[in-house]
Amino acid sequence: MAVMMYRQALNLALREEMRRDPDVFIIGEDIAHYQGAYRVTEGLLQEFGEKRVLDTPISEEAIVGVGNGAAMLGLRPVVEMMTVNFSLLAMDQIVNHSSKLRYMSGGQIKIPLTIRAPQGAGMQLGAQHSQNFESWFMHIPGLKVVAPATPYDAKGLLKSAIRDDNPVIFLEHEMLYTTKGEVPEEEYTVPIGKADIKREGRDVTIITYLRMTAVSLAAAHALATEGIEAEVIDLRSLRPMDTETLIESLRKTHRAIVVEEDWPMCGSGAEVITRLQEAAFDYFDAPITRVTLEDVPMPYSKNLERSAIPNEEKIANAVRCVVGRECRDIKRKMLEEARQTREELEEEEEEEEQEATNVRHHNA
Amino acid sequence: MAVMMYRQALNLALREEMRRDPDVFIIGEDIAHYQGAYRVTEGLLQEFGEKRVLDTPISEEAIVGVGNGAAMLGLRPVVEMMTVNFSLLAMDQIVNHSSKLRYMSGGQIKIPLTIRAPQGAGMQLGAQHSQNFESWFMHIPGLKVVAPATPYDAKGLLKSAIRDDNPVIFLEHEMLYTTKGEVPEEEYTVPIGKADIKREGRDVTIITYLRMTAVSLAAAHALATEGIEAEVIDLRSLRPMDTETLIESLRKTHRAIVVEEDWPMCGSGAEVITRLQEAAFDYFDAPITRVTLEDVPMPYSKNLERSAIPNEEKIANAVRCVVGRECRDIKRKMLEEARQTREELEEEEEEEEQEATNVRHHNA
Amino acid sequence: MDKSELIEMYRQMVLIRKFEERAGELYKAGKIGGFLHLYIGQEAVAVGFISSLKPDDYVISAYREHGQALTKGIEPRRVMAELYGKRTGVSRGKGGSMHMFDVERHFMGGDGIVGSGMPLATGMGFAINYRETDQVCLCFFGDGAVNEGAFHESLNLASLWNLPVLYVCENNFYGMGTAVNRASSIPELFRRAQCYDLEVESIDGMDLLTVKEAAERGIRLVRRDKRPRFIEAVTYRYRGHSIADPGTYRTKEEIQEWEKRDPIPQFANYLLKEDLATQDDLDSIDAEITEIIDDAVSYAEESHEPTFDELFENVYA
Amino acid sequence: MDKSELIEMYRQMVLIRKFEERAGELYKAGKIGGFLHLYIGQEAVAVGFISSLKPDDYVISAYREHGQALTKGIEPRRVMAELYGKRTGVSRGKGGSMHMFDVERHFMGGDGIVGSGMPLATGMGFAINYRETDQVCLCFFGDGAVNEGAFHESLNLASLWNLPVLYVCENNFYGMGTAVNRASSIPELFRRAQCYDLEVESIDGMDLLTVKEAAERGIRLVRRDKRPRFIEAVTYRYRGHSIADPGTYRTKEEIQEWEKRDPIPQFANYLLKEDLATQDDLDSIDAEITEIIDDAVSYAEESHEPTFDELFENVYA
Ligand SMILES: Cc1ncc(C[n+]2csc(CCOP(=O)(O)OP(=O)(O)O)c2C)c(N)n1
Ligand SMILES: Cc1ncc(C[n+]2csc(CCOP(=O)(O)OP(=O)(O)O)c2C)c(N)n1
Ligand SMILES: [Mg+2]
Ligand SMILES: [Mg+2]
Repeated sequence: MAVMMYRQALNLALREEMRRDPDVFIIGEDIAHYQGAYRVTEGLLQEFGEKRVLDTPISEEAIVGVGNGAAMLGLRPVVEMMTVNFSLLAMDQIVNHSSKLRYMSGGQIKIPLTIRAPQGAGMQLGAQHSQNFESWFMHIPGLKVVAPATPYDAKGLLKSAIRDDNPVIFLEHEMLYTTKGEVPEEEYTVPIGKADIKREGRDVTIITYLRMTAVSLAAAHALATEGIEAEVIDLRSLRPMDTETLIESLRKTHRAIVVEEDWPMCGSGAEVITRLQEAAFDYFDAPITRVTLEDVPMPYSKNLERSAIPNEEKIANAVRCVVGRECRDIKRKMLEEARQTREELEEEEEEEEQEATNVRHHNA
Repeated sequence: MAVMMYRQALNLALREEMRRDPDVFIIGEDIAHYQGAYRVTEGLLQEFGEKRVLDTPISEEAIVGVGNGAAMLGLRPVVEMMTVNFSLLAMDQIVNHSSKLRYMSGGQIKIPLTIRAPQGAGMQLGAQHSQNFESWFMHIPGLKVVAPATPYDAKGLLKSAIRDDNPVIFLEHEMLYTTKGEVPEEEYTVPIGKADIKREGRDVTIITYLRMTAVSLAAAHALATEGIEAEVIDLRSLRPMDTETLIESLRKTHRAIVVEEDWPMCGSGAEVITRLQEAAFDYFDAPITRVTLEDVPMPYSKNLERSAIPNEEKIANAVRCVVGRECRDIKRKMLEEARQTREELEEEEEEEEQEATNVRHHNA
Repeated sequence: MDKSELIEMYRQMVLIRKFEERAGELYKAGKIGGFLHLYIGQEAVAVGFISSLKPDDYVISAYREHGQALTKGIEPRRVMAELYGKRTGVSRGKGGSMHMFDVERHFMGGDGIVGSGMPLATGMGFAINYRETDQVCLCFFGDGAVNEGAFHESLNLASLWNLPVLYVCENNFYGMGTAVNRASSIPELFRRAQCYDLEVESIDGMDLLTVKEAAERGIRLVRRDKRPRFIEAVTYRYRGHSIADPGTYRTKEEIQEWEKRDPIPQFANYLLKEDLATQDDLDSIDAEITEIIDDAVSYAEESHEPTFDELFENVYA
Repeated sequence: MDKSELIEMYRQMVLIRKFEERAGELYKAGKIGGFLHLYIGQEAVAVGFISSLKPDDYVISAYREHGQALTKGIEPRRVMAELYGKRTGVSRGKGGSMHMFDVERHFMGGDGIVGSGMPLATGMGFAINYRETDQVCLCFFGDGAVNEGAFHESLNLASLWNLPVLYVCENNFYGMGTAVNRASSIPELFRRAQCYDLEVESIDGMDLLTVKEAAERGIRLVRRDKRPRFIEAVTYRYRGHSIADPGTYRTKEEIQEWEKRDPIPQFANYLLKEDLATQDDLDSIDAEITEIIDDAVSYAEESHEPTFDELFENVYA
């Protein structure tokens, strides 16, 4: 086992698959000479040359279109969207083409395309650069969607995605790139469609993925000190979703919450809860609640951003609620405090304004 | 009361709002001289002239961009996406701009923009022209999403949308345009955010919207003959969603299904179910199930398309299941029959192939 | 060009014309669903270009693609069966009029999204270079597509990366009901392709011999130079945008003017004048084509629709 | 132009330069988060153009917009407070470096999406015509944006509809680490705008007087003709794309060459040579600006961050 960063594991997966299959190539913005905005493609140009590692103009629609067109002729493109936020410019290619060309052609065409896209919040990048779109991609038949939480899964899933004969949306989290984990020296892959129990527990199930996996594990750790043993399931693959593993767990714990970094409405959490209440209705004793991003565009300000994203405390608190322990309405409390401070601030500001005008009059 | 078609009600709403407010204008592809692909904008060019009713090039991103830019300066654009499928080309403008400009500017900017988009399936238009994207738009804070089922609601909601100071995604259904209903002569609006109980019932709640409202009402009618009184709630407004009205109903019926024409994963149904199981967990006695579009791209073939979309029978059957009446696994049955037929067909085809070759040999 | 080639091209144009006329009737008779965009009037473009390709060259088009599909060699039977939504259709009944695919024949489909075939063609050009073959990709699209961002991004990338793609804009003067001069800041569309450092030209798309000559040259140069080129073929559609089209945006007179330049009679006269064919030859071609169409229709009629289980097939590989 | 105007423009350039230098330091000191794209080297473009506008003309830019925001008249205090994410910031701490807005001053924002400001500017041009005022909209974007579909769709529409928008492409030769000639099929970017039937020109963006002259003329003509124009301002950014930039894609020598043409010393020399200012005048401007920046920083430092309840405000009107 070697310990490496998430981005290094991704880099290694790309290298291995490119060595293994000459039909694999990579295109994207600043992935070659610049070595990738998040350095995931570092050194690939040097190893594989300009034929297989290409910088593109800033033309997202054409970039994915080239991926589709090349895949139609049997190549295995790996397309990088510098961040998922820019994939909004390529949605026609992804949804009207990648996901449907096979079906519309009656099975004649294959699209062995991998679209890598960093997403997520936490670096004060503001509303346009802090989004998550897993629920959008999950909604579309014909696409597969994966979202690894650890270097191990990142490497194994990326290799599976590249070998898959279908379009795979490969979501990475910008805050995970430098996180470390163990990665075997020897060749391995992680199958698409299998969830992974990252922590066993008997009292409650926390269902999550991507960056929220680590945050949930931290919460579970804290809860253990209160005698609550939480099972943490990392979905890893969002479409197809491994519902069986979730049901299994619920059969044991009878209680669950879902943690997602994305907005709530029509999100991945809603899908998980809907499947469970339909398939495991009799197993659970309390409603399954979701801990999500606040339902607002992401603000720039550090304190606001931090308070919008799910954290250890919110998760632990949500678990306490579903297992019937004492739990608080954190948000209400924060709002009360905030309104307090706000009033004071606005008074101050008025006074200053007043003084300013007085001075002006005096000078006049 | 006058009886008119859905598209006429929309046309009237546009006329009235354009007469009422000179800042309202309409742009889109073929809306002026061609009178609109679905004739919703018929006659508007003639009444309001080229300044306020403009045909655009086929440039969806720029069309919505012009709407945003004009809205930033205080105008009230009504943008038509010829169909929602093409809005995939404008997602950056809608999601990165329409929904966020106000927030990112700290409240300085208003985007009083209405984006009208016909959607839905049923006319054999194939995979790229039969989609629904309400769940995508519902996912985005900063947007409002409405989807009227009747001429009355279409007119009242469109007027509210145009007067609203926020970006409103106004979803219409291509199969509803020629359906008729009563519309008052006098001025009225339908508030955004209020669901409408289209049929009262005590035994079960059917939650739906858009074209599925009429289909659900038909199913409810059929169920009544079996002594099942279904309440049919038309959400009308998807974001914000009128959860209270749903909870009220569930408190009475204790059972519910959701009917949506869209794909299941992370769909509107998942959101409804998630809200209800959290807010009304103790009120319901059976899992809330969803009747949705099959999870596949839409095929062209008439019989396949028809069998992919929710219909009266599927809805009635789903209701029977949740109220504990005898219900069947319609899909399993259809699949068995199909496999049967398929085998026979493939045998025939082989025989023909065989004959053909025999003939060739004989001629040789 | 030898005589048989010329006759074959005539045959192809007649095949398209009669196929489309019949499809139009069958649509009105309720045998065909969805949208139906007929190619009537534009036959010389598909035939002139596609007849100049090698069999393993690629073609991609938009939703008005029956003509190109037939010319690339797909059996009329399987195109008609697709329009009928039958499982014997070229896309097994799943695509319909806008989505004809025949991968074996390197016909990479229709596409229902205006302009979106261009990035796909660009990607195919990329794959051709990657594989180091000497194929070319022929990409058809309409005048309306010129105003989509996809046009811009594709031409820039194809030129920047030296991709062997021939972009053919069929300027039939209307995008649905919108005249080209009401949609394009420059109505001469070849000029819209002049800011990507690639060769552009505009040709009379109603005269088969003109098209043929430009196509041969264009395809040869794309293949030789591994550089994209852009050709605007000025043509006209006689029928509505689709069957639903009210047609109020243009005058009868305008259509009649263009009918005087109908590519089929025009080419027939040439063949007769040059003694390349007799009226009998042409009549027998017409008769033969009519039989082919009749056969295609009965094949489609008799074929079975897809079975319910096929609904769930081909979503994933 | 009278002396005071020239001095004021010098002042503006120095303000931007010093503001950006300080911002860079504060970012490294962890006072500023997110991305920080500095405008250092490009000052003459913002100052030359924006100083030629009337106060009620509109400006929209991208994410490298501090210079334009300051030149449009936003107080350095409120720009700095925004970088600090404080509630006294011009966007109340919700926008940050890439999203400065001051609607009162008709500064319609930065934008974090490459090219996407262009459709917005086009819409503002539409609104100006709709309202029948004689305003113009000035739209800044980079060389990288030229390859986005938004560029193409916007220029076509603006030309077709005669919109009063001046599109200013700041060609600083790189989009992040990608040189313009590796991204654009034609590296002379004004030529990329030549297929929309509008006036284009390319100017030296490092020489304030050249910029000023082109700006005055361009803005006057857009206002008069109610027609869009396109100006490529050839410039250079001395700092990395953002603070994170490794900068391996260009040489020190290249940067040094461009530093010889630094717009600020260049213009200072002109002022001195022409006896429009003494070295003392310039020094006192420097000193005055330094005070303004110091004041802006302490204002930002002392300001309060947004309160939690503000998280939920401004989502809807
Ligand atoms: C992106 C997109 N926008 C709008 C449409 C609706 N639409 C279908 S065909 C068409 C006109 C296209 O005209 P043109 O490109 O000239 O092709 P033609 O129909 O003349 O062959 C439009 C607007 C579409 N299919 N795709
Ligand atoms: C649509 C989109 N794609 C990619 C990015 C990531 N990105 C941010 S800046 C940039 C380079 C833009 O270069 P240019 O337009 O020349 O502006 P400059 O940075 O030189 O001012 C890129 C690729 C983005 N913000 N938006
Ligand atoms: Mg056309
Ligand atoms: Mg640049």
